[in-house]
Amino acid sequence: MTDPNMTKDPLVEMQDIHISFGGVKAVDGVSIDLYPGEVVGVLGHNGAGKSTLIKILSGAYQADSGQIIVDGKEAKIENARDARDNNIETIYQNLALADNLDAAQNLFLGREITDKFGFLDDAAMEHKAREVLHRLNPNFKKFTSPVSALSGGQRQSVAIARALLFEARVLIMDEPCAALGVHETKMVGELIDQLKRDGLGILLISHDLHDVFDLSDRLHVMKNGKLVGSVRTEDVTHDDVLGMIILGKMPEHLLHLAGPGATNATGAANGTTHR
Amino acid sequence: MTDPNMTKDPLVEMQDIHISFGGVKAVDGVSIDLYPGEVVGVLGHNGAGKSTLIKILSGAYQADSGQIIVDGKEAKIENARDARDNNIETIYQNLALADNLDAAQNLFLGREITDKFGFLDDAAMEHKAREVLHRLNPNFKKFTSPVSALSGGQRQSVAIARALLFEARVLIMDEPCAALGVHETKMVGELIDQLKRDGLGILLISHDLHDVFDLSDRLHVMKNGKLVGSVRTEDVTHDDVLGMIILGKMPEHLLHLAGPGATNATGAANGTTHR
Amino acid sequence: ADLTVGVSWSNFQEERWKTDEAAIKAALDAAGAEYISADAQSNPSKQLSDIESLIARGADALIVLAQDSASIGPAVEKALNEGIPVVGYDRLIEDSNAYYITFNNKEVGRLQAEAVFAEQPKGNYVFIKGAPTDPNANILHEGQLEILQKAIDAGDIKVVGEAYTDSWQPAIAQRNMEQFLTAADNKVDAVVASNDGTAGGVVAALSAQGMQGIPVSGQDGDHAALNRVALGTQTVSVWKDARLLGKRAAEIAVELAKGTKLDEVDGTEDWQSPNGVTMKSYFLDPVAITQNKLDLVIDAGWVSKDVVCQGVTNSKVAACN
Amino acid sequence: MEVDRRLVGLAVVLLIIWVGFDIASGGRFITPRNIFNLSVQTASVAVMACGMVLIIVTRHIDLSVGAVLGVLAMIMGVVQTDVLPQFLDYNHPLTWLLTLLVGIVVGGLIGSIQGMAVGYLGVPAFIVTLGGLLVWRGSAWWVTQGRTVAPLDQNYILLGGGIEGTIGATWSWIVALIAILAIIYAAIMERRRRLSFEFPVKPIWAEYTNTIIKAGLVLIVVATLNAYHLPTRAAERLLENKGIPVTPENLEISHGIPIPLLIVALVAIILTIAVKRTRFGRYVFAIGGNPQAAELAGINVKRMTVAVFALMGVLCAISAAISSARLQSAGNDLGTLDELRVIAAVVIGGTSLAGGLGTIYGALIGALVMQSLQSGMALLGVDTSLQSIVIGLVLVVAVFSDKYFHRRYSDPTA
Amino acid sequence: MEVDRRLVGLAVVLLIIWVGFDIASGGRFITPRNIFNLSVQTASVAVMACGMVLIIVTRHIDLSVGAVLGVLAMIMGVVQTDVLPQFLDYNHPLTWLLTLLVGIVVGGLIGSIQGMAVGYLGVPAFIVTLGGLLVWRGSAWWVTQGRTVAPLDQNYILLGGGIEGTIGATWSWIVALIAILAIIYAAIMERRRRLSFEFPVKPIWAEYTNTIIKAGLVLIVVATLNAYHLPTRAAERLLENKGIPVTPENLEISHGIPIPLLIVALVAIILTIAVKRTRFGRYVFAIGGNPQAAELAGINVKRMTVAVFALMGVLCAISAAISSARLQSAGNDLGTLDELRVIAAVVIGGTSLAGGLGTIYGALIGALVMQSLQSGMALLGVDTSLQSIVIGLVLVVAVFSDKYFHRRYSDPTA
Ligand SMILES: Nc1ncnc2c1ncn2[C@@H]1O[C@H](COP(=O)(O)OP(=O)(O)OP(=O)(O)O)[C@@H](O)[C@H]1O
Ligand SMILES: Nc1ncnc2c1ncn2[C@@H]1O[C@H](COP(=O)(O)OP(=O)(O)OP(=O)(O)O)[C@@H](O)[C@H]1O
Ligand SMILES: O[C@@H]1[C@@H](O)[C@H](O)OC[C@H]1O
Ligand SMILES: [Mg+2]
Ligand SMILES: [Mg+2]
Repeated sequence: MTDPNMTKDPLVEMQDIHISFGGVKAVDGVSIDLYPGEVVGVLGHNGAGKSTLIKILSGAYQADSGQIIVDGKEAKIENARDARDNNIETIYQNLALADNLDAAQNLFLGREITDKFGFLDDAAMEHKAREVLHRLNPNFKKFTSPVSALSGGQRQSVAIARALLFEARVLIMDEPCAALGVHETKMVGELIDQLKRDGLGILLISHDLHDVFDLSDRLHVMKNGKLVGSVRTEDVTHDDVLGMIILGKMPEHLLHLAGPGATNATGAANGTTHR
Repeated sequence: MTDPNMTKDPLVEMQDIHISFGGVKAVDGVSIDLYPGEVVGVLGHNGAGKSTLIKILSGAYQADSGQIIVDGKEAKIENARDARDNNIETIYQNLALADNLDAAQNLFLGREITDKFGFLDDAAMEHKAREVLHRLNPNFKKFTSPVSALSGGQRQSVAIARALLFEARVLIMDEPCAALGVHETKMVGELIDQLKRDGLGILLISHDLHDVFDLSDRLHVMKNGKLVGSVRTEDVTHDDVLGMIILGKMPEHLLHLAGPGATNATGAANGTTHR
Repeated sequence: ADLTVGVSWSNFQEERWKTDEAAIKAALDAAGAEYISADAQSNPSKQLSDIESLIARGADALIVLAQDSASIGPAVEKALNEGIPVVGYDRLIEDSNAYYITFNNKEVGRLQAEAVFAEQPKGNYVFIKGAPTDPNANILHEGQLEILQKAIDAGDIKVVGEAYTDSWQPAIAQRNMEQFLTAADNKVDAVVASNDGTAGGVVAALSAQGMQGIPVSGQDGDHAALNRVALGTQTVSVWKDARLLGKRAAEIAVELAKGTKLDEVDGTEDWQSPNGVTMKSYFLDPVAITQNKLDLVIDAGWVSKDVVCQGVTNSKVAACN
Repeated sequence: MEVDRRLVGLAVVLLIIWVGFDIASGGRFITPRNIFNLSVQTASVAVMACGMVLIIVTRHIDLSVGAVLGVLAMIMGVVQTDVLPQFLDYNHPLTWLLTLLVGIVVGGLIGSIQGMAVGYLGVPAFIVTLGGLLVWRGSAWWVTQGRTVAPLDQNYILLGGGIEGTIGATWSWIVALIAILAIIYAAIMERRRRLSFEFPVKPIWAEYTNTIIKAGLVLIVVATLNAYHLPTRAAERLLENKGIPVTPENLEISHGIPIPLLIVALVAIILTIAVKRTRFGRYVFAIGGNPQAAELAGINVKRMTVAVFALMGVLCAISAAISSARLQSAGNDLGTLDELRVIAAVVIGGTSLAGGLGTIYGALIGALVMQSLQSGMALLGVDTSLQSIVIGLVLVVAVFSDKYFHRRYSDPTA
Repeated sequence: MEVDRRLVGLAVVLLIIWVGFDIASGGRFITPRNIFNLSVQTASVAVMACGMVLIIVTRHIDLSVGAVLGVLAMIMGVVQTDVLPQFLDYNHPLTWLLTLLVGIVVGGLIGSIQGMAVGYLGVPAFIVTLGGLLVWRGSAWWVTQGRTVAPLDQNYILLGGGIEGTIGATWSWIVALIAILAIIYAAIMERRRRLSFEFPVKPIWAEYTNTIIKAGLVLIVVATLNAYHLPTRAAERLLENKGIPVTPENLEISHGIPIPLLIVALVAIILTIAVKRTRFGRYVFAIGGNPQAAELAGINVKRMTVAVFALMGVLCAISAAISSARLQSAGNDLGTLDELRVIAAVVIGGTSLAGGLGTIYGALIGALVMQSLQSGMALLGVDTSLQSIVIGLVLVVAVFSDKYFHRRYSDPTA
């Protein structure tokens, strides 16, 4: 169903990314891509390297080697500001909120609304914050308490709202629903669909296979820092994907796509972009 | 299937618990109970008060009013040591690990193995740690790095292993699988079943209805700090429970159990213990 | 140079010691001896280490300005063990094997009190004492009381304020003075301040009440203080011509290094320390510099006339005409 | 928007101290004269405390402020006595301004260097500024090889609030009027803004009470300072200098607001606005709350760190001017131990050493508490070492009671 | 189990400093005599640094150690000169021991009080110990109203490592032997233990090298200290006192290990074992890593805090004994600014001010680095204010390079 988009140029490509922490290869030659208007799930066992990979894209880490290409041009992303300049917005697995600030202040951090004299317009920000948060979590009332006083899920709502507020073109979501309730999760799902229709590209990391299958157009699966393969969601079953995650092999019927080295990152990734 | 247990005395009862944070009633007159050999799920929207409730049982918070009864006797639980003395062990939503220590050191924190001179026996602890973690996450290899270098799921595995290691009689798990991979989640599920067979009582907080239905014998549902009701898993459907979480009302066919005030905590809880 | 003389200073934060140093250096140069030094930064433990290193650097004689005269014993003993003679400089070192050269500190206190007393024999007095950790502070105060005690006992002088000044800090002296003025409703007639730094703080406090001009004492001949004396806002700065002290100390150190016995040094007198140790000593006399004696410091080349007379309009100040 | 309980708590502490000393000193503490003195004595530490709030809120510390004050005072001393007189006459009306500018620039530089070491090199501020303490104190000595610099420029010393370093009765009333108008204007604007978004507002009587209390405070302070007249001798001299006949009524000259207090007020107002109403302030607090999150939100944490330390350096220059002007001389030991006074003031004022939490006005009151204790004990003639002991104890007790009465419901699992 | 890179880095820094000073001073720095002096000069700060490691690892700080040292030295001074002589003869062999015991008990009490304020009242350690700095320094003055206490007991002053305060050549060799045996024993035991769990072990040659290096170091140090002979006059006096004929060969008397160094070694070994091999140490680090998690793991964080501060107090007593014995007198300003030296030593030694990370041996080397700089510059006759500047800069550079060369891959999102 996303075929119309797939004919466009990719929004972002990460090519042959390597990073290691004191000897341990956390990401080892991974290449992935993302098109406008598609949701791509990133899956893998715990410690597979998913968060590390996307942190390289969001400017939190810098790769030891490899390239990031945004809109066809190589981009240097050395910190969060660079990512932002490339219209990449991230929701981190551990949320990254300033605990002493309230929800509105966190939502607008780094991009405050100011009045004509350049002074902060807190009322305007609070107003807008109420609007956005209401769409995510109608129960949310604690606008003026510091976020340290929020529950796990409430904090996650704030982090998501923050990312939504600014019209990025690439949205990275690392386990956005881990702490969310059933209802809240559903609302986030709806939002993701909405954003996709608006033409954003979304990288979604999640352990919840149901969610991922519902929301994603394609899947990248990682194991031990390497890319196992990239597949279209419609081509695979839950069990296929489980096999990829746990055993690290491509499903039999898709093996022809992956080429000889199934766990060879570049090969696997290239084998599925259908261009 | 847990009927044999239900005839025993409850392991733990929390009665009419109240706590508020500067005016906000986070837990408002909730009563729950837990029998040996049963898993009880605690459900509710984000900010419903689940974590706050169980933190009172684990000694992290102290209730403004209400009683905790362990083995039929009122227990004073003012800190984590008191909880431990009552054989209550907790896995916190935010994990609570000492980031600078390694996995083995975290696992045994507060209950180290010592040799005959009273000195720490690190080798013995590491040995045991490898054993336990292997049961939870066969991929886990980082035994000697500080846990700050672990991935989200790896940290969660450590937190779970820590709780399992010590034979508590009551185990509280606040979103134990939020960060876990599919496979890792399955292994935790198996462990929970095992522990249940060993006669532990387990309080399980989770947003994942599938997991909860698979694992729990009974469910307590909270909304806005109040108990909506307590039901046996076998008596309800997913949709019944969703209704309880989102709308805050008991399913029609169980209304007779809850008595007149459906959201009246004590009434609701009492109505379902089947004694 | 065939001879090396090591000098251990207590601290250079105090303005005067730089002058002492220059004098010692000059005298050593003249004698063809090398000057080496260390500054203990007001820390007795560091001073001990300093002296150890001066010995290691090959000092043939030591001049020691003790931070704490009671704590300097081990350092002196080390030197004497190595056969290195020690000259106690300005502050007492109670060891009969060390030489002692100083301005009489009690005398300084006396001179301060005398100058103030001469102008204001009756009335309300404030004492701004030195650092509670500096033994000199108490010695000075004893000297001051020697002069004033009688008048105090007789009721002519009333003490309306008395305070130590932490680490001799002018800013603290100023605050204490302000509070004494407040407490006494400005009924203060004279201030005995123990050195020029604290006197500066006192004068600043007085001028905020338009009271500059009442008698205030000090010591050290700090340039700013001499200017105040000329301006009439400070009565006296007791001048210990550090250059004489430094020169004489250097000469004695060189002599001792060459093997002269302590009592063979010219001008040596026997002096009983408070604890009954007989010391070979050499005393210099401090000079009270009041407005009419300013020419003494100028003529001695201690300070230039420009500095002393900056802003002076009063033609009665002879030195500035 | 409710009553700030913390502020009330601090004010009560201050009141107790004042009344206590007043009783113990037989009514000498709460007098126009002593209040005037207190305000001048507090000024230097208060100015630095305002900057230290930002430093501590960003989770840093600055142990070098006393030493930086020392070196800046020496530099400004030399600039006005040795350098500028080569180009301008003695006591030229520009001297003080140029001197102050030099001080501010050098102070900003010193602060920036330390800020870069903290921000860009990642050396903990404790270490950088501990090193700074040694470096700048050493440098202060080098400026003149330890010689005290005096006398200072005639206009410069007005910054210290001596006899002529005040703005007199009339101007004081004018300042009061402006302040009150500003208070009313701010209250109205804030209310309008909230109403325009249909947010809840305080009942109108509460707004009135609030505004009246603030305005009243301004009036009381100014009235007190105006009630303190020049001592007769000083007044006489002043009249003579100005050629005005010395009559009893002419002799009744009010001090009014001392210049250092005016400086403190300006610094505090500017910084309060910066903290509450600008990006700069918001980022300072965000960094204090979670430096990583701030960085990920696109805030240039390193640059902000430099800015905060540079600001601290600038404030040290202002403080250096106030203290050396007040002392009418610059000695190399000026500011010794001021770092401790400043930090103590800030922490007593409710700023958390863990970062992310603090107020400018709290720091001001903290500074006033510290100074009141010191001055009060000096007034009573308490022994210096006993003074230390008392201040040490009060410091701990003050922070404890602030903590105790304003404890938050903090999550022990977080 | 691999080579500790950090340790090597520190050792290299120390070596550079030593060799640099040795060249600059024309071979006067690396001599038995100067090494001996250095070891004694470092002792007092080194002992306190060991305790400060634990304080900082638990995320606290102790600014009061210098003042506590001061008051304890005064108390011990009075105990041995005024109190005990009422019951025992002058220079009675028990005097020093009883005095030290009193110091240790009082030190432990002072530490406990501060620890309780931190642990139970929840006042930040910075504030508690800043208050303590004022309180104890004030108290030190009160003990004798500022009078320096001297002379001290004859046996007590041996703790300061004066001429007779050493253990001589023979005993020094015996100590060396014991140390080497212990090193070998520990290596064997550790290897056995790991093998018993089938954990990987180092190759056997690495074990040998390691053990040989450690043992070699012990031998070199002891040989150096034994190579430093008493000055002739002191030796003569000693021989005369003991009635031994004064012959040239009899005059060759070795100093050997000075008692303060022995004390440092003992303290360091005991604390290293406590840190690495006991619950106490594990809990200290756990608290530093995450105090909330430690509390939830059932560790009594409050009690641990008291224990750590009490230990610090005890170590201050030992340091106080060393410094006052070295000066053979106790003055109330003893230990002034020692808090900064101690903290600097600890941080140079790689302990993180953010808590959770630090080593005892690092602190020892840090202390040695600081003291080497000071002594070395004194040896070269560098101007003091320049000395301050250099030390300030080195402090920052040392911490920076430690950070730079040993940076962790820290997660910027955590
Ligand atoms: N320390 C605190 N201070 C103030 N309010 C708090 C604090 N902790 C929790 N709350 C509030 O109490 C309510 C219940 O929070 P709690 O964490 O128990 O929710 P929860 O049911 O665990 O939610 P989640 O599913 O999001 O984890 C929330 O409204 C939360 O904002
Ligand atoms: N800062 C770090 N220092 C050292 N190792 C790290 C660091 N961050 C991650 N690692 C390691 O890199 C590997 C990949 O971690 P990452 O967080 O990317 O995993 P993940 O796929 O996101 O896992 P999860 O599903 O558990 O979140 C893991 O083995 C982890 O231990
Ligand atoms: O000259 C004075 C000196 O004697 C004293 O010890 O310290 C202060 C100085 O002013
Ligand atoms: Mg992850
Ligand atoms: Mg929760």
